[in-house]
Amino acid sequence: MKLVMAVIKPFKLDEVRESLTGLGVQGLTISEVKGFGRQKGQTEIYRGAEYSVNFLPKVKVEVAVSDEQVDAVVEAVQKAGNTGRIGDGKIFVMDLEKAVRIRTGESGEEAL
Amino acid sequence: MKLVMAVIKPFKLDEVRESLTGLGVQGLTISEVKGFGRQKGQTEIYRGAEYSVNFLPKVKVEVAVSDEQVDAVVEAVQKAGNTGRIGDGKIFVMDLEKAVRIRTGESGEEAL
Amino acid sequence: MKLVMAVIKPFKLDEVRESLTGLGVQGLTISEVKGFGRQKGQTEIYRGAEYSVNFLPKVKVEVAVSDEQVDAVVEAVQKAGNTGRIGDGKIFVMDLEKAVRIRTGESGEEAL
Amino acid sequence: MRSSTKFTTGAVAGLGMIGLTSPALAATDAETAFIFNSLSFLMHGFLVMWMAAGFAMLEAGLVRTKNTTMQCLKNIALYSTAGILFYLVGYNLMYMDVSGFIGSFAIWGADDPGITDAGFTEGDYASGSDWFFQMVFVAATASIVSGTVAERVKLWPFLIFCVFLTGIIYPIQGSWSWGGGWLSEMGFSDFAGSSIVHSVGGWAALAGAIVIGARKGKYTDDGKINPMPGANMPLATLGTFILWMGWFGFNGGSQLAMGTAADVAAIASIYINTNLAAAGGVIAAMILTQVLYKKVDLTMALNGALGGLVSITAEPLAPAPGLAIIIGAIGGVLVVFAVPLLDKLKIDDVVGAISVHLVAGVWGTLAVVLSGADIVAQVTGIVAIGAFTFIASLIVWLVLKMVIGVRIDEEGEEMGLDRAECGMEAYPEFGTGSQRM
Amino acid sequence: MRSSTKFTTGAVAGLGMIGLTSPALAATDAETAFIFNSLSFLMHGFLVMWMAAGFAMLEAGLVRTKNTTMQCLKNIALYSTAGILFYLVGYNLMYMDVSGFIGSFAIWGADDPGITDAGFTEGDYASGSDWFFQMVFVAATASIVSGTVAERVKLWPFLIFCVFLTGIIYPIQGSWSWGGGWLSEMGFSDFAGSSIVHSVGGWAALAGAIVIGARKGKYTDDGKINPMPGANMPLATLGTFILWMGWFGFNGGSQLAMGTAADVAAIASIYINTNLAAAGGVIAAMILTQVLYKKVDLTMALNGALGGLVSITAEPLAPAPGLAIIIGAIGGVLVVFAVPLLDKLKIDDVVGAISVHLVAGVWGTLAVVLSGADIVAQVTGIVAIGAFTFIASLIVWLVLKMVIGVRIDEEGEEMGLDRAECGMEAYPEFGTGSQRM
Amino acid sequence: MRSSTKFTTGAVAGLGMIGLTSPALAATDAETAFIFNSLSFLMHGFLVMWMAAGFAMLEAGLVRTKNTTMQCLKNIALYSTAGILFYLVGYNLMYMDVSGFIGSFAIWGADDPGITDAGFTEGDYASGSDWFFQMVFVAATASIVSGTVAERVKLWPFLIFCVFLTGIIYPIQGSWSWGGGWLSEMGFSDFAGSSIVHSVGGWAALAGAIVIGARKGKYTDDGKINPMPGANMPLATLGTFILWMGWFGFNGGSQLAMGTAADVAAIASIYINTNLAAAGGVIAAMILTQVLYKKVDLTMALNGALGGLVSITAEPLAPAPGLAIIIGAIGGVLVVFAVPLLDKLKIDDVVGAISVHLVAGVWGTLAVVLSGADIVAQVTGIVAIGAFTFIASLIVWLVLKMVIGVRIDEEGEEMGLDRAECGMEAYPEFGTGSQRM
Ligand SMILES: Nc1ncnc2c1ncn2[C@@H]1O[C@H](COP(=O)(O)OP(=O)(O)O)[C@@H](O)[C@H]1O
Ligand SMILES: Nc1ncnc2c1ncn2[C@@H]1O[C@H](COP(=O)(O)OP(=O)(O)O)[C@@H](O)[C@H]1O
Ligand SMILES: Nc1ncnc2c1ncn2[C@@H]1O[C@H](COP(=O)(O)OP(=O)(O)O)[C@@H](O)[C@H]1O
Repeated sequence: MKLVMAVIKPFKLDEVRESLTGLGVQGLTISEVKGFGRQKGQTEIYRGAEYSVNFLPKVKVEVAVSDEQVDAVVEAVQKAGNTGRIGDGKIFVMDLEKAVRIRTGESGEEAL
Repeated sequence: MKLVMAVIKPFKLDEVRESLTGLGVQGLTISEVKGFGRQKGQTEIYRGAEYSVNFLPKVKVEVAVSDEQVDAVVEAVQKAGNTGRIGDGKIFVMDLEKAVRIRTGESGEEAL
Repeated sequence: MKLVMAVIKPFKLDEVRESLTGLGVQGLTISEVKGFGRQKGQTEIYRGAEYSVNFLPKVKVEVAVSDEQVDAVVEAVQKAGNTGRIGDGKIFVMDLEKAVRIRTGESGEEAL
Repeated sequence: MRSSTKFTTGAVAGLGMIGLTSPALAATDAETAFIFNSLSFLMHGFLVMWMAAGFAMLEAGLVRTKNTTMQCLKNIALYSTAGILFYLVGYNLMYMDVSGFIGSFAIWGADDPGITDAGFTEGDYASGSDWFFQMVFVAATASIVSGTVAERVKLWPFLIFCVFLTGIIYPIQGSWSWGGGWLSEMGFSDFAGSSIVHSVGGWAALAGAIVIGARKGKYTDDGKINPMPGANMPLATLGTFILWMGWFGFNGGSQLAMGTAADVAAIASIYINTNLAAAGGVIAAMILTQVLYKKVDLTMALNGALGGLVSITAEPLAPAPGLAIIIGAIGGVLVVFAVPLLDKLKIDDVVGAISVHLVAGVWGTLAVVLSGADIVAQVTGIVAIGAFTFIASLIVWLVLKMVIGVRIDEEGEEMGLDRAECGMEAYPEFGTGSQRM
Repeated sequence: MRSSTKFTTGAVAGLGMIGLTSPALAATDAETAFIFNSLSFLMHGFLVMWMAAGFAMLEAGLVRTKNTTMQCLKNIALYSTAGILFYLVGYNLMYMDVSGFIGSFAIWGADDPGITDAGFTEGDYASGSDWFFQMVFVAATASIVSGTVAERVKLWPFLIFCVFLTGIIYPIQGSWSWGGGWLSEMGFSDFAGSSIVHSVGGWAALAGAIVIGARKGKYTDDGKINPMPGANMPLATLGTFILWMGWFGFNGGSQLAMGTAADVAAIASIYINTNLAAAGGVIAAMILTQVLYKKVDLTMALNGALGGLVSITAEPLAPAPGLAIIIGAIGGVLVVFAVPLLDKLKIDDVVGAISVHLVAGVWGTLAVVLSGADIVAQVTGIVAIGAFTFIASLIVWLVLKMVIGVRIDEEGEEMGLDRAECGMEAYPEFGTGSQRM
Repeated sequence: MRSSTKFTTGAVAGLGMIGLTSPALAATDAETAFIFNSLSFLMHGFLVMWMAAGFAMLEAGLVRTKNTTMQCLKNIALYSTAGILFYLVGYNLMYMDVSGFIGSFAIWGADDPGITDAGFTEGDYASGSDWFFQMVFVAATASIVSGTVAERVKLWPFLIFCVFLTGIIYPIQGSWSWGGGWLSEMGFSDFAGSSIVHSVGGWAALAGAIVIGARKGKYTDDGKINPMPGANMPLATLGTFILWMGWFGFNGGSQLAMGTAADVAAIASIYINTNLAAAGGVIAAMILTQVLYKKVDLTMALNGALGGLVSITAEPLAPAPGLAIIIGAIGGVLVVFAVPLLDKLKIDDVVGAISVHLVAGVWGTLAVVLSGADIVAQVTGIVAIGAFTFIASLIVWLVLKMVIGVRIDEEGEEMGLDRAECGMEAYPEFGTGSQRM
């Protein structure tokens, strides 16, 4: 199994989720993150003083998938998350040694 | 070493933490996440219009453990996090190549 | 490639980011987490009743780097994040199988 | 000042006032009455001014965080604009030399010939106190609009609309009734402005909502409504309580006098009815949402209070308290039904202002018939005021749309008006704010 | 109206008023006095009405986010309920034909025989102005209860309790003193209601807290107290400032007249004492928490202000300002000690309402002895009012518990009343809100 | 009471009052005038008291979350302190037996010889009503300071400073003008306190900011300014609306009388000018920030409102409404320029209080020249009040710094005053609060 971790633009979340469920993915976990990268934040002015926001809001999507699914999942996220503009984010894939469903204790791919 | 990452129901956090410290785990890191899965959110009504909440609040627990401890830790989390009802969450185990304690620079299992 | 995940003290974030960009790191992702460990929270009093805060605010920094860079990155984080006082946090290194830039679809080290 | 309204709707009190000056033994003298009357305008005026804060908090609580700074800004800006415009144009257009359909174009100036260096000779109230009281009313009208068109209208076009609304549209229709024009001659009765203030705000808001369109994503193509919950419920609650408090000024001050026992007794009755109508609106909205949705919707309870208040505003004096409760409760019920109805029509009213101020405003104006008003006059007034305000507003909105655009671009709407137009987050350390870490 | 209270506790002013009408040369005429008296009720009445917002904000700030929508809803609902019930039953039960222990069952109606079409003939104040002023008092009583039982009581049972409290319990005990009944004849003196309003709210809250039980997890089996910090301190601060402002109305209006120089001078003294007692409560609570806990607890400072205010309420006129500071400071000290004491007794009072309103209310009623009241009468009043209110409240709570249940189920308490009963989050984009991403 | 101010700046109204008592036919009698005058103090006094809440909310909204509890605490504590100190020392130092440069040391006591058991004989107003009105002014001065030195000053040293400011510094300089001392004899005119209240607060704040130093990280060594955005914009907006409302009391009550038609007409003019000056300040600040920064800065619009209000405070009666708009607009413009200028000087003023109260206060005092005041007297007053207040404040701050320290240690500043000194988070479930999970 693999753990796919994608950092995407927040407003792309619904599209990414839908494209994943379209592939039969049953679950995923998201969290709020901030990203620093090539995309730079707007310069803002507060009471006459300029400042720039270094970290931009992003959403992290984590989804555990079977080895067969992983390529399709990566592709789906890459497509759904794409706007073509800088700051679209990254997809990272890591090896997942074990997965357990807390409710039942099942492990392996059944747990996903 | 392994990194155990568990997604659990928020109100189970205290029990999970206690069962881990019971095993001698010295530290762990948690974060707020939202989960999408088999468990569906309540349908709410706001000013006469229905809507459903797709993502439910969960807590992610990350704990780095030695190879010997990992099975006990997974079991402890599975037991403490279990309510038997849908949405109890998952436990994922990944390989951890290196761990460093920032304060001392120690690495390996002493760093945990 | 490797994924370096560091849990640091929040007020050290700017220093850590700067030391990483100093190494040529182009991007990173951070998130708000809470840590439980050797460092204990202050005991507070609310309306005459004591309570202790178990989980302390930390920041998690995740940065994907090439295999050559990883040691320098770990060292940089360890140095920049260090105050010498308990609770400085940890650095964890995991193997990263794949990285994709969503905007372009590039993968591997170019994607970072 | 609203002379003719007084004679039309405050007949009993008005007669009382005339009668009361004769019995010399116990009567208030003329200067004392002058002070009382002016004090009523001032005290009730600062209560109505306070409603500007109420609208600001209500709306700041019912928009999403990314548009909250802007909503605060619009509210303080519109209140400022309304005052300046009413001074420059509005007051005299509404009250000076009203020919039937319109007053005169002139800057307002205080005029108290009865106060000379030798002392007080005659007069009913300080002219400035009346101006102050009337001014805070027009601001309320503009506040209503800002709630409906929130989260997508651009700042400056909105303020330009307010210039026309508070300087031209409101005063012209106001001249017909409170200014002594044709509607007042016909017998149209609207004590404190269910129609003249509230439904006017509602009509202007409706025109705006139509021209500007719904927020992106509010209505999906398959007919689904996508709620966008307000970000701060205690703020919305605070706003409602402020409005409730201010309404004692709104309705109580509209007695336009406090210089006789009969007047102050009338104000007392007005306070009671105002309070009980709001209470009726709250309880009705709560029971109804419990029955309809199995949960009690706080925002509907708040809107219910306001619906009750708007309903009683056209005649807060004559009804017995029991009737006031019923009039207010019906107002609350109407609001609960109107909100989803507007959604069905894809009219996107962020805070429910059209339901509260237009729908309950029409109901309140009709309810004066229960206290003896002429139904034909009431309907004529509702229709005439509505048609004029809606069409005039539509024209202003459309011209603004063509000339400078009224709506923020998609990207700006997505990131929120706060960052797009103000460069300032309302809550930078909360939620997804930029200053959290 | 509170006629007998006036004679009992406002003796100096009362005599003054009678005396003052004689010297013809400079005296206010009867109609002017009528207007001033009515105006006092109205102006001070809207200030007391504003306290409803103060309680709402204080409580909304001191509960956790998951129960905040509900707390707002309860507060606007109870204020509405109180008004309607006081109209339907309460006022006449308290003030009309009080036989000693109870008034009569009847709907209230305005009665101003002295105002006729021919003008004003006689009268002290508009009867409606008095009703309005009394009505806002009863709402305060119910607000007190809502704070204590927050975060676990179900909405509708709570409101039903308020129906009994504001329609029956409060008026009956009120008839004994302000209504001219047996306590007033005995010489019991409670100027603006330390006992009659505040401790009554506190007793009803105490009965509720006992019947409903503590919040889940508040007290652990090993005797530990588990604080559940309030979610929004600025809101709690705002609520306290609102209450402080409203208290000028609460105590000032309780002079019940403003038609003579002596009356207005008395109101001025009352304002000063009210303000300084609150100030004393704040400073005392701050110093005490600094000494006891090495940190200054804002919520205790806020409670200290309220403790000071409640303490001075039974006699805000007679004490010199210096004494008022001391009375208030003692009130603040009592609150700081009472809060942890109640926790030790496992009585879970979310906002400290019992400490503030009951404990400081009893102290305030006793402190009237310093201004010459009879200690036996005071103690009798405290005990009688307390026993009656506590027992009656206990019965109502217990019957409600048996018949429909008063407490949300465990799951609902865990997820919060906002989602369980309102289906609406207070801050959907903050904290763990559902609308953040 | 501010007798000499009255004669100096309220000349027209003052003469009117004297003249008006003669024509017997329609004039208010002496007791009625007494009541009206006292009522004006009381009613306007509770509005000014309400400004304490305004400052609290404004400041709570403009600091960061980690210092919000402390900011709330400081505000309620300083208001309490000001009242007690003004009672113990301040009032008599300012108003009793002023020798030219100082009054007398004594505890204040009410003194109404004209009210006897036989009734009213003579008097202008209840002495307590005047005390109450003056007391709420001194609290405003202290509130100004708390905003500037927020986020780093320790609680108790700050409160000790407030003791000196409200008990000694403010009263002494106040005795020179309102107390009838040398400045008033010179013809210095400051109707409601642009200098006497607002710039005094501003000077004391400036001294504090210099002695305490900027917040850590605010100014970097390379000359960069690092904004620290306020955490809660709706709260800051609410605070501004509260202050705006309260200002009707601040300026209106400073007419010091309401017992004649001329007085109440003057109060009406004051309300109008106060309102329009604020409106002018808002609009000017909005347009200016749009032009300068391409975005409209809400906090500048709010500061603009306050700048307009401060500007008109020295003479809110004489100018025509149009001039009031302009005076206020200039105030708003000055604020927008002063804020970044102070930052350039590395004077760290968290909420912009120096720009609003000192800069616009000086401008407002000068603007009285437009209404006929003597420029030499105005400049003398500005300089004398400024020099005395700044030096005296500097001394107090420096002594405090040496003896007990005024600034929180670095670690405490980093973690925030709320946890360091109060042990209590303002929003424990929001942002990075400890109670979120
Ligand atoms: N090396 C990295 N490690 C972890 N996260 C990264 C890394 N580089 C970029 N990111 C994340 O991806 C986001 C987008 O990256 P950015 O360089 O701005 O644009 P792009 O993805 O278009 O190249 C960043 O905001 C950050 O959250
Ligand atoms: N494939 C997955 N990858 C990552 N997280 C998952 C995955 N499936 C489920 N989760 C997480 O686990 C939570 C519980 O899953 P769910 O399917 O609702 O119930 P259960 O764990 O009982 O099967 C989800 O809310 C989500 O956070
Ligand atoms: N085994 C672990 N797994 C994951 N996170 C850990 C672990 N141990 C510690 N941490 C994180 O590191 C932080 C610091 O650890 P702590 O034991 O307090 O101090 P130190 O790093 O100085 O030993 C903790 O707050 C927690 O977030």
